[in-house]
Amino acid sequence: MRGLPLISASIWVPLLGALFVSLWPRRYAARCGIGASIASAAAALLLVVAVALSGPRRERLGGWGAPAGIELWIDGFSALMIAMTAVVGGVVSVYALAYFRAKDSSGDPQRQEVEGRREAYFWRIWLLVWAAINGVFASADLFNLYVTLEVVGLGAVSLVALAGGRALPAAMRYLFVTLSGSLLYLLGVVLIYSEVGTLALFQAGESLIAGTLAQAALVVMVVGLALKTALFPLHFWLPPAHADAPAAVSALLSALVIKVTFYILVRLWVVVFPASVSQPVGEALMLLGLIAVIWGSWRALRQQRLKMLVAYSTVAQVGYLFLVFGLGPRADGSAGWQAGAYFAISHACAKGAMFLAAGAIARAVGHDQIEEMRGVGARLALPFFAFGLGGISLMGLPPSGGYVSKWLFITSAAATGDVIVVIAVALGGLLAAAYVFRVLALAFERAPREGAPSLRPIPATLGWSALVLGAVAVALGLAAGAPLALLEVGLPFGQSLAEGVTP
Amino acid sequence: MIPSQIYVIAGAGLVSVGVFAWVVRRHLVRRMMGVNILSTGVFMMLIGGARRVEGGPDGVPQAMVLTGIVVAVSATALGLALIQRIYDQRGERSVEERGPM
Amino acid sequence: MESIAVVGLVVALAFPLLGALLSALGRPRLALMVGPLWAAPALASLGVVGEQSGRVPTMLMEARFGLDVTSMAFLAVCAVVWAMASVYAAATMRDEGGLRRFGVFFFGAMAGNFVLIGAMDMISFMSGFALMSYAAYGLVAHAMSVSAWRAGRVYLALTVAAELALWAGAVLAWSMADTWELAEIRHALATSEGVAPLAIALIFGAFGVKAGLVPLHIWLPLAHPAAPTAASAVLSAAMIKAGVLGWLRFLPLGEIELPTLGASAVMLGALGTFGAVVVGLLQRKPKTILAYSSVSQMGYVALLIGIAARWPSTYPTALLAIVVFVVHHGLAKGALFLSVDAAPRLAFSGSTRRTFISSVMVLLPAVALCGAPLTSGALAKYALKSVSHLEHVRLPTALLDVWLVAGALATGVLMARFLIVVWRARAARDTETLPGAGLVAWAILATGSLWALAILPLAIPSKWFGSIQTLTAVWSALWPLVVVAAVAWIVTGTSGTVLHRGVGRVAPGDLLGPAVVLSLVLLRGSNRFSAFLERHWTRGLARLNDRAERIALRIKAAPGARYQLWARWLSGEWLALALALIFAAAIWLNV
Amino acid sequence: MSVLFWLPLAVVLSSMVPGLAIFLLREDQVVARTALNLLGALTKLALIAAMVFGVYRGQIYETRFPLMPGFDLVLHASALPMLFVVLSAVLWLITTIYAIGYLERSPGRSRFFGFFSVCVSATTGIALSGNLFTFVLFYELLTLATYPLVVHRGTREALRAGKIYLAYTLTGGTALMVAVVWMHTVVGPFDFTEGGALAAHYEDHHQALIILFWVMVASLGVKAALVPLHGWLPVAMVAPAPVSALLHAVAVVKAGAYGIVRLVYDVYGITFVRELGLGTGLAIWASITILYASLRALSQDKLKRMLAYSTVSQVAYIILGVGLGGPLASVGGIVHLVHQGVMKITLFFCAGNLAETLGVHRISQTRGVARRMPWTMAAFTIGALGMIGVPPLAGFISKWTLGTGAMASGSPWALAVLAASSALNAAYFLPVVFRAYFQEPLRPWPREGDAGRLETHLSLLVPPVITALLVIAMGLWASSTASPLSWVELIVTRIYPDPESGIGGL
Repeated sequence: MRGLPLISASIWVPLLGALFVSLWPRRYAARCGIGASIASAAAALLLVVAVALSGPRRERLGGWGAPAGIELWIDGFSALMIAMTAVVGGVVSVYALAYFRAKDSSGDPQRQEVEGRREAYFWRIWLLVWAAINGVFASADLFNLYVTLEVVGLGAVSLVALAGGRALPAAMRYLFVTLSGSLLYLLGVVLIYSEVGTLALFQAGESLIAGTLAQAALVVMVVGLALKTALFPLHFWLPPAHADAPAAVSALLSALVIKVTFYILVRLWVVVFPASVSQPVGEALMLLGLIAVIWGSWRALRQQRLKMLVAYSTVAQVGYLFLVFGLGPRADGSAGWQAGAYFAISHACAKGAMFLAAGAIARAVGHDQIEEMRGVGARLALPFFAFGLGGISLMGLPPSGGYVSKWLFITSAAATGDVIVVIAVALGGLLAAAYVFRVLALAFERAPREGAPSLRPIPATLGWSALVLGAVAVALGLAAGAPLALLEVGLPFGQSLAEGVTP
Repeated sequence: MIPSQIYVIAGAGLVSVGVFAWVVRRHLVRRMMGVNILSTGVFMMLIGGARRVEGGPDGVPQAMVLTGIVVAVSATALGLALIQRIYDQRGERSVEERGPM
Repeated sequence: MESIAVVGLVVALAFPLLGALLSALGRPRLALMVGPLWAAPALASLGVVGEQSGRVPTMLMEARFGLDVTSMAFLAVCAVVWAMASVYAAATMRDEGGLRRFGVFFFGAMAGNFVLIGAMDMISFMSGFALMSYAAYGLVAHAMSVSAWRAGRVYLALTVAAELALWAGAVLAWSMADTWELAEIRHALATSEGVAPLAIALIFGAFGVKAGLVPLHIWLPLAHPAAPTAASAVLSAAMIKAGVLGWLRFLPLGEIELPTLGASAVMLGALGTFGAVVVGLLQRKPKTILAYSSVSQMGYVALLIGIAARWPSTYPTALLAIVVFVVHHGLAKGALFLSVDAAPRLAFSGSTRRTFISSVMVLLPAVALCGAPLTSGALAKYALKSVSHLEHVRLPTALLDVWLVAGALATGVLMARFLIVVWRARAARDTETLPGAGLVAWAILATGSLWALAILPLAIPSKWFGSIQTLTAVWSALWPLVVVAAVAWIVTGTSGTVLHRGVGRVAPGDLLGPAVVLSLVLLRGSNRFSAFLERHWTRGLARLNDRAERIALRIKAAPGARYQLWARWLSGEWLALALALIFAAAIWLNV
Repeated sequence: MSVLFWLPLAVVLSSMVPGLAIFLLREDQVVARTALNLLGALTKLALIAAMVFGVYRGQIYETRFPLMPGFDLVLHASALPMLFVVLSAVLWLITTIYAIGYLERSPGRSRFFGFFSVCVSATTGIALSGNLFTFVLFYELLTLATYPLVVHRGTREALRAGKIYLAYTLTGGTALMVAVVWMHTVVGPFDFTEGGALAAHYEDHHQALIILFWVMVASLGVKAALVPLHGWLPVAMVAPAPVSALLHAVAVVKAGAYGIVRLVYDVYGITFVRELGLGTGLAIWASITILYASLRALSQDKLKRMLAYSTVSQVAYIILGVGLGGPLASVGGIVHLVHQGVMKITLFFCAGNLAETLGVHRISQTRGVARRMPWTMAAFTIGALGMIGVPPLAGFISKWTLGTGAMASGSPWALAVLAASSALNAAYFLPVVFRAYFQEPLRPWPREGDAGRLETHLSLLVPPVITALLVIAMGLWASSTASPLSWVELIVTRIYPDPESGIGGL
């Protein structure tokens, strides 16, 4: 098991898949696409199992050494992230299979041609993005992170643009944000390289000394990555982008893409930057996170469109993610970091389920306005139920992954006597309940006498895949032991790098 | 003022110009050019900041800049295609900001 | 006493519930007609069980049932009265619709009465007492007329108050005695420190309501006229006695000296005997007059209880006197109530022979009540006199003798008033004649005062029979009657103007007027308080909510989406409360 | 992994699995749904019977599997949990039969019965939970499962009631979770233990534990409907009758009260609670609830709202019993948990019958209804008299034990509170009985149900009669071994092991 190049496999398989899909004529794109996604999911899960069984793995691309060549490094944290991508990506692929296929059922050939092209492009770009995401989670090299990050960004922008119409300006704004974010990150890498002389993540971490240069690098990188993760003041681009994209794409964006930049930030915090430099910035990020939770939920409550509501809920949940930078370093042991990591994967499943369900509902009802959806509950039971399951995890109610992460958050905050964080986490849960139940109430409302809105038939797989993701979110609550054990492999958040397995 | 530091300062200047253009200008193509200037500035700083190694100039920054340029070019291509599509569909050259937050 | 006999006793006592079930299933008239059948097992158990008691392990809280001399007498008189009343009801009551409900409540009360007589522990006694009281409400409110409802409401209010007082007293008693056995309870209450006095007061008051003790008697004059004849007969003859039995079972008479209880009982008893008669004279309806006569007779019992409480050594004779009195009053009063309905029916039927029989049947219990010789009344009067003459009773015997004679005279006048009213009322009756069964039932009760005391196994001292042994004794018993007859004849002859003017000025349930006013004031006060509370509390909350809402509206006034209904959550007051709570806790922790 | 491990889990799942299966049924598969429902109920009862028998013989049933590092999901079956489990299982079977009849033709039944079963398994989970972590998990699951039942009718008013219900219970749930986490950080993980798990810790965290006690009591008080937090209960009466019968009279409200009972006995321990004087505070809060709710019930015209307020005051008896401390008062409080459940469910069944058959929702409409529905009104009267505390019914037994407990624990004022509240109960229950039996109906009934031979549908009539008979039986045979009273005595003797503590009198 040790010998097999599993890490590079998890990157190459989706890449080859993308290539394979683009070779075939458009008609077969969907079939090849689903085949490729299943293969890449299998490869990723194989890697995760290998890491779980035999500890962290390291591979050198092309056999070059650390300073020059590109290092791939997988420990518990990245394995968990790759597993998340595999699960959510796989289910969303199944969903996309039915979602794009059903689209071209309407008559005229011209529209069908456009739909066919859109479907083909989706599969190609999505598999490319998948490869890049796995690349980010695997790379232990600062510049390699930049490159893969850039690929993810460009892929995501084009996926958003697939929807056409009002998604184009959103995609444009998203493009600018992605480019400038990556470039700011690159600027940071430049500053670190000029200081340390190496790009390898772990070696840079050892030799980087706390100074003005390190601080400047950190600030620039944090601004760039926060911009790409849509933290509170810099979140203006996310709602239109995530809401106007096709349902499958918005699920991928909210669940996976924003987790990539979060992952990089965590790596920088734990490995690269010394505590003295990162501590004040961490506190600031935590404060922004708290505001994001309140502001995101408040805006979500006031939205008229279902997908906008879910998008703003992402803005709020991102706030939770950034709490980690304040709690992590302070809490003894890795309770804070664990909470953040676990929240990332449970949010991925929950938000994925909600966006898929919202897509199914929007597809059936024909529009996205919440007020006009009264009385459809009885006939769209499955999507609303999936939306509910996702909502439960978002609210942090048992038995869901959200509940476990909320429990971990409050434990770490209580350990350090951080009362404001405890209150914000609790209040965030209640606010989430406010907007989730506002949507769920539609499901229970009886149709008004003068005829409920007419529904278009939708393929069953839409509802069922949303339900599967929701079920995974709930399962994360019931079997929290295994993922948390996986997280401990290779001590990603080890206190001192010494006893961690350094390459 | 050894020559390499001049490049670094010039790079920093280009970066600030790029960011300014991106944030302030409304016309999409102008903003695209702003982002290009920004990337060029970063590369300039990268080269400027490269360490002097006894055997001649250090190779790693060179490789990074090459890759960076490739990435910047593909990003610009995507951006221009998008601008073209927006212009075709909506007839505007700029993307209005919708709502504060 | 092995448990099978005890269980047998319990089943016998609760047997009338079968009657209730039968009438619930739609055959009330049959159930009523067969009344004696339901009472028969209870009467049989008198002979079979005799003076024993035993525990029923699983029932209530280690229930204990059994009979002793007192309860055997009570059971006998109650069984007879209930049986005869049920036969009479079956014979005379027409009202088909309400009969089913009447049957259920009638037999429920009957079962409750029997159970409480046989109960030897607190909880079973209270269960029987509650069953009887609440079922009796059904009898009082049976007529579904406005006056019946009012009488029912007053009865219920006082019954609930009595139940609660009894419950509180029982709990206090239990906390002293730590057991349910009534014997030990009496023993435990026989002290003066701790909560004993309060417990005794509560228990005395609770049973006082049922026994018609003066200030608590106001429901009696209202309930009797409202209830149907058979029901009021039973109410007065059997159910009031439950109060007396309660006193005997719970209060530690004869164990220690209870000066306060004794004094108050004597005073209230005396007030009752005379006050009730005075008010009774001023009433129009015959049943109300009889009700007041019951109150006055119960006054005598209260007197006896008072003496026994004040001087413990007198307890044995006082107990015997009370039992005799209860039996006598039960049968006589039951017959009188039946006669109110039966006499006019019989007399109206024309033939002189029937009028003669009806007049005899009415006169006999009335005369017995006044203490005429050869009747149980005389015996009861002698019992009273002998108790008050016991050596260490330091009451002024002379005053007491005069009091007793005056009481007898007063009762006589009241009975005369009652006879006149019934006689005058006979012409007005247009109802059909009295069916045979009704006549038989009435007759048994009417003659009861003659044979009843003879057969009961009471060890009545021969001295009490003195009234018939010597001529002078006979005369001393007779002269009050003669005087009363003379007075009555004069009054009716000269159409007694003095009497008429007074009639009707005092409404039945004399003290009720002020009591109702007082309770209304209280009720309105509590309503106003709860309304104030409600208005203030909800208005306060509403104001808080509105202010928060206005703030939210102002924020939302900014351009943007239409005001969301759900956003009100954020302005809800409960979130603020939860926050404040946790915040305060946190600050405290960190301080 | 012997049966000792799997049985508690099986009991919880025995209603969850059929529930989830029912979700998948189509609306018209009535037979399948009824079969699943009844099958679930009966298997649950059978499993519980086996467990009761085992517990009685002293066996320890415990399901424990680690959910999070440091926190296990523990289902522990000792005497007190079994009491609540038996109560909820028996009443669930009866309410299912009632609900099948009640929702005869209404839409959304699969959804209803699905969530209904999930609710009961949540309640069983709450009952069997072995530590605070499991308790909070099932506590919040119960909120989630009851919301769809409250809004089942789908009218605008039901949704508003659902919103208010959520506002209260979710806030309570979150506050409870925060408090539990805070306690675990302060004191470290612990399980429910007989004498109280915090006995060792209370010196050094004195202040924190007091604050946490009141935050937890308040958050549990939301579900137990203590006065300022009871607002949701009368509003939630808009739910269909089976919901308000089982959930708002028994499962949900009892979950809160049961939580407080476990908090006082198994977390803090009665000695610690008495020493800090928390018990008296609890008793005072309960007394205020009892009197205030009874006063509010006086002025209600809607039958179910009156019953709701009466539930609020009756549940506070349990907390009064716990607050007074001492073996007798605890027995009174805990046994009232069972007695009140059965009595209140009878009253709600009857209210449901009146609403469903005759369309009678208000007390003013109940004039002369006894003539039209004699058996229902008979059951109602028994329930009402039980509530008032008339001997020999079940209500009297618990009121009696509470009263004597109050005296034994040296707070006679509680006796006055109990007497006053009994008077108030009589004041608002007896007029209904009086109107039904002794007044003629003025107008024809708003809705004339198709009575056929019986006064209403058989499955609507049988449950209230059964529970009414239960009320009588629990009162009349109170001292027999199988009665709730002796069962609770068994429980309390474990909590108060020292014999001199005056439990001998029972």
